[in-house]
Amino acid sequence: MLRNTAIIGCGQTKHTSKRRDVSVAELVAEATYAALEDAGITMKDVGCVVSGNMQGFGGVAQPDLWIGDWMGCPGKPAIRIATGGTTGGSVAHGALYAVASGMFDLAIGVAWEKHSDSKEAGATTGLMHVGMANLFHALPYGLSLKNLIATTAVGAAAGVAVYQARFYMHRSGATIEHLDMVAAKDRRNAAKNIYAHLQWPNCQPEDIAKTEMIAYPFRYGHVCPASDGASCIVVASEKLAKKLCKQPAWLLGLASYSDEENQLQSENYGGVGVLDPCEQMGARISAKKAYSMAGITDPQKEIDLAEIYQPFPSQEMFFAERLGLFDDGTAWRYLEKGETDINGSLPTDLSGGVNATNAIGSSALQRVLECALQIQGKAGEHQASRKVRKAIAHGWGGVTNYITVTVLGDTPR
Amino acid sequence: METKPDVITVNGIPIVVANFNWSVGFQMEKFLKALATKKILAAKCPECGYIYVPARNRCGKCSAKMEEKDLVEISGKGTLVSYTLAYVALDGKGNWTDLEKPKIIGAIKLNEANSTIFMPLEEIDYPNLKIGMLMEPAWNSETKGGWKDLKYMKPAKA
Amino acid sequence: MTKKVAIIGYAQSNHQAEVQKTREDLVFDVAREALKNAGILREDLGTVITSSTDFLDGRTISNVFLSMAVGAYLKDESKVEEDGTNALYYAMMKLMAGAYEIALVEAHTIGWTFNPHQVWLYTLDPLVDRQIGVLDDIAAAALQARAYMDKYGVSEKDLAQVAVKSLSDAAKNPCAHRKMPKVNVGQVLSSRKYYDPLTELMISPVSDGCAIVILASEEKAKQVCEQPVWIEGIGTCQDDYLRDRNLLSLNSLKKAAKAAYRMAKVKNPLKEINVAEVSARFAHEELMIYEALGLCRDGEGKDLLAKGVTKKSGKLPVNPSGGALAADPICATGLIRVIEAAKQIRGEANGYQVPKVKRALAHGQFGICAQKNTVIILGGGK
Amino acid sequence: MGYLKDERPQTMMVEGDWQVGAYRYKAPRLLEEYTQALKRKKIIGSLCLGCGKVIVPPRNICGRCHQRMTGRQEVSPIGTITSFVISPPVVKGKYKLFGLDPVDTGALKEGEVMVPVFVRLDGSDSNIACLLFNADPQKVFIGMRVKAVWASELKGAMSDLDGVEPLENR
Repeated sequence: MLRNTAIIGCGQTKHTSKRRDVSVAELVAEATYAALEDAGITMKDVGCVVSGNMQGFGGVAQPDLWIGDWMGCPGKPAIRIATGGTTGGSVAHGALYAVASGMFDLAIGVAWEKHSDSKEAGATTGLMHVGMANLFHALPYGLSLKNLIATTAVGAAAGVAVYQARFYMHRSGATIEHLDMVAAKDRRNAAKNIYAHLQWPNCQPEDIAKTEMIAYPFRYGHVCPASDGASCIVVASEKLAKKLCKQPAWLLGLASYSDEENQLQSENYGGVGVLDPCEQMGARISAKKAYSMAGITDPQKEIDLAEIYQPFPSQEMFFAERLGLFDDGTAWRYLEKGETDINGSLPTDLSGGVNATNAIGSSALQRVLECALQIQGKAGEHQASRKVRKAIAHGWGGVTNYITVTVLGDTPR
Repeated sequence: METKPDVITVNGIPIVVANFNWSVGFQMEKFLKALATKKILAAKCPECGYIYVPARNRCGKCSAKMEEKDLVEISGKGTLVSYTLAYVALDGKGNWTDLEKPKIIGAIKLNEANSTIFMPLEEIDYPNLKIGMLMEPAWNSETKGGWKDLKYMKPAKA
Repeated sequence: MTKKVAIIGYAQSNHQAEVQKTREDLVFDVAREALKNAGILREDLGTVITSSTDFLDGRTISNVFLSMAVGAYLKDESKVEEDGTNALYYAMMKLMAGAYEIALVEAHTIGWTFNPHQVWLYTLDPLVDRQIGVLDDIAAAALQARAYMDKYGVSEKDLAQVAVKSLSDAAKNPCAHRKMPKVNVGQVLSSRKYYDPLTELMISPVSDGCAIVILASEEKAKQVCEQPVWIEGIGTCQDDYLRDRNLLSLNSLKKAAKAAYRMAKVKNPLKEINVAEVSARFAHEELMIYEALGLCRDGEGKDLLAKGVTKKSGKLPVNPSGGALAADPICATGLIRVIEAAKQIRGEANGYQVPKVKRALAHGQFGICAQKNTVIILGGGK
Repeated sequence: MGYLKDERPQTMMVEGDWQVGAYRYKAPRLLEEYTQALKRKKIIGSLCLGCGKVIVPPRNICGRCHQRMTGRQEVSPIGTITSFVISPPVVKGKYKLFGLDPVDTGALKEGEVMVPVFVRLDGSDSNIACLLFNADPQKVFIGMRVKAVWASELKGAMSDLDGVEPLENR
């Protein structure tokens, strides 16, 4: 199986809604060179650059061709990976595989998004384009405008997630109060993470409950922001990791299984056969594969920390279940007991997660990066109170059908 | 298995356009603002000495950081390294349009910098162009602080 | 200690200007054919890597609706943008790491969807070069061609010769898009002028197409395939942005080739390689590629062509399939080269087979003036 | 208390566009089949002869079996709500689609509360998304039985299937 590989350096930028002080190239360089500094290496040492973002949001086609100069691409093998929301997770996998395959001893994975480069608010441009072709197709067939608005736009950014939340609540018995609790926890955690976007010190569920209802069960306070930001990880082979780093975050397992597209329409406006978008078969299988690589038999006992990709609070709960961290339908019970808090038994999204910071291309890479920081003990104020030995980083994207799962640990396999 | 050509063409809606406004960052902002005063700023890498136009904050050759102190003003004169005659142009929507009067495009390696810039060439006929010619910028009468302030490049007067 | 990887199956579409299929059907049909060619089932796949770009496909997350068509349902999946050879590179990493046994690599572009040359313009620095709109990929290539011709005394006729060689060879290739068995230099020179010195026939056509390659680890390949084609060497490299690059030589290709040759232990490519399939989007690029691949010294590409070394009956035939000048579904072009090279090794290139091919080279590129290059050395036998 | 603010200096911006509306695509005639059936108040889906799944509206390829969905199957106009959303009352100027305000265009009425639902029609293996009419939003539940509401004039268009309403209202 894979040769031992570890993350030895992490870098990220401050995330905020508009980073107008830098160009997208400079934003990327900020994270890249922070990671190199953290790892104690220079760009000359790097063997391979894996990068990615969602180009529709930035308006530049294949931006790595232009901004490659800012992340050390010239003269090196450079691969661009983009898979929608999972872009960051896929980039992390790319960098990890580059080293695990034995092709390179040092690789970096860089992911970014600069939403403010788009004139349309938030992520609408990019999200619209996912279905643009389908929309152009359906309009001549008399798609009713009312239906279109009702089905796509009621939740504005929420999209299918709002239906997904309803599915989950129905299945598990979770209520809107649980969503408030997750959102409050994430904003509270984010306040301790200097790089996070939506920071709200001591935020309580009651504060979130006061925010405006967008579409039941989602309130304004539940929804992730659209952030500008970049992140970067440095991946090294076993020999180099031991030489360069006191406590590397070792790769134990990784997988990215995809399901059928879940967002109602397939290519050419056909239906899709996924009846319950919170079932997430891809996440279940990815987790199973990653655990088996990592030699984990009982994730509920062995995993100490989770970084879950949760633009919406319901996702934190059901993805934790699908990843095998809780039994199906029980995540909210652990939430009530505070087990997912910083001092709980399974601290979840101590960075604030995607719910607090969402630079789409970079979001899933940040999950991996935060797990690495926790294992290295470098998370600072949001370091978990328990010792983190094994952590799981999750990403989802596409139209809720792509999953990336990465399991990291404090000792090599 | 081959499918029968049972497909239809779906056309987009031309008025649907995605608009962008890219932030430029401090080095580039200084560069663009200098263009408004008909000045060209380059950035010289403090490590390897490579000189970039437009000015920027990170060296692609040696990864060194560049700051305001590394900005140098250059004349804009340069050597023609290549040229081409455009018979067609893209209209922004992906269509080729034939140009009534073909346009000359040149690649100019700036004399006081290492970068090559790409500009329209005027005030010279195509057959008279020679690689190695000295070129100089012609500015728009009204400059607004953008790359478009440079109108074209023309042969430099000796 | 690295593991060996082999190509066990492949398929490509009939590349054409406007394919009468949906994107989904195009990919699905080629995927079925590739699985059949490899003699495996969809269920046997371990990982699926696709390659396409959002701007060319006109859809954000361009792979998302294709996962089912390509066979990635509940499979490990990822998308490497840009050229298909980069996706192959990533798939190979996954196999070499030992995570999976069989990988499917898919690449497609429907050029008809939107003029790709406009998309190349969108890859330029948006703060500067995209603003003035004088530059696109053809203009940049024309500038490169002119500088190259001026430096090394290459004439328009030499470029036309490259096009004649490619387009007439393509006539035998059933999958090629632009087939012109009787094309001559005059015809190339008098075709529609885009940017001097490049005319229409010196520029790759805008094609719709899809290519799929199935890879397997050493043990698996020996188990399921009678005639695996081994990937003996691979190298890839990116160059600087256009402004800060030496347009006169393809430096990133030189580095990529060096890495691939080192891995495959190739010392003298002209002697040790029997056939090469290269992605030359413009006629002059083919000459520059000869030089960057080390087949001749800088500036001697035209001599290699003139001496007939690279023609179908020459010592090292280049692009007997017609190459990218005959069909260019952008993201798929590199992968098509891999398929054509593999076909040569297996002796399947009916009508354009080069005799006794033991080792073949495939090249893929992406970016204005070939900014990113990948070189793959394929070998046959055990 | 509330969100922390991040103030930082700004630099100028340079503008540009991406002509996403200039793209064109190839699509199968499946939607035509679907809308022509709607004109006859019939809802059809595609049937996979491999796994037997019926998908509405019809799609071309079953990825599970990796084969074409060659069968066609009519499904019931009656189905079950699998998920739903309750919108807040519509406010003019709050949301725009392609720069058009839905209230101005007459698509929605000011103050209207919409209930978009996922419905699994009997005999199908997929959800369709549409609006629920003639129901008290507070009384909607998952598992509620609903039936199709047809447009007053059938034109062979997607809008022929206007939405759904509770079955017991009949």
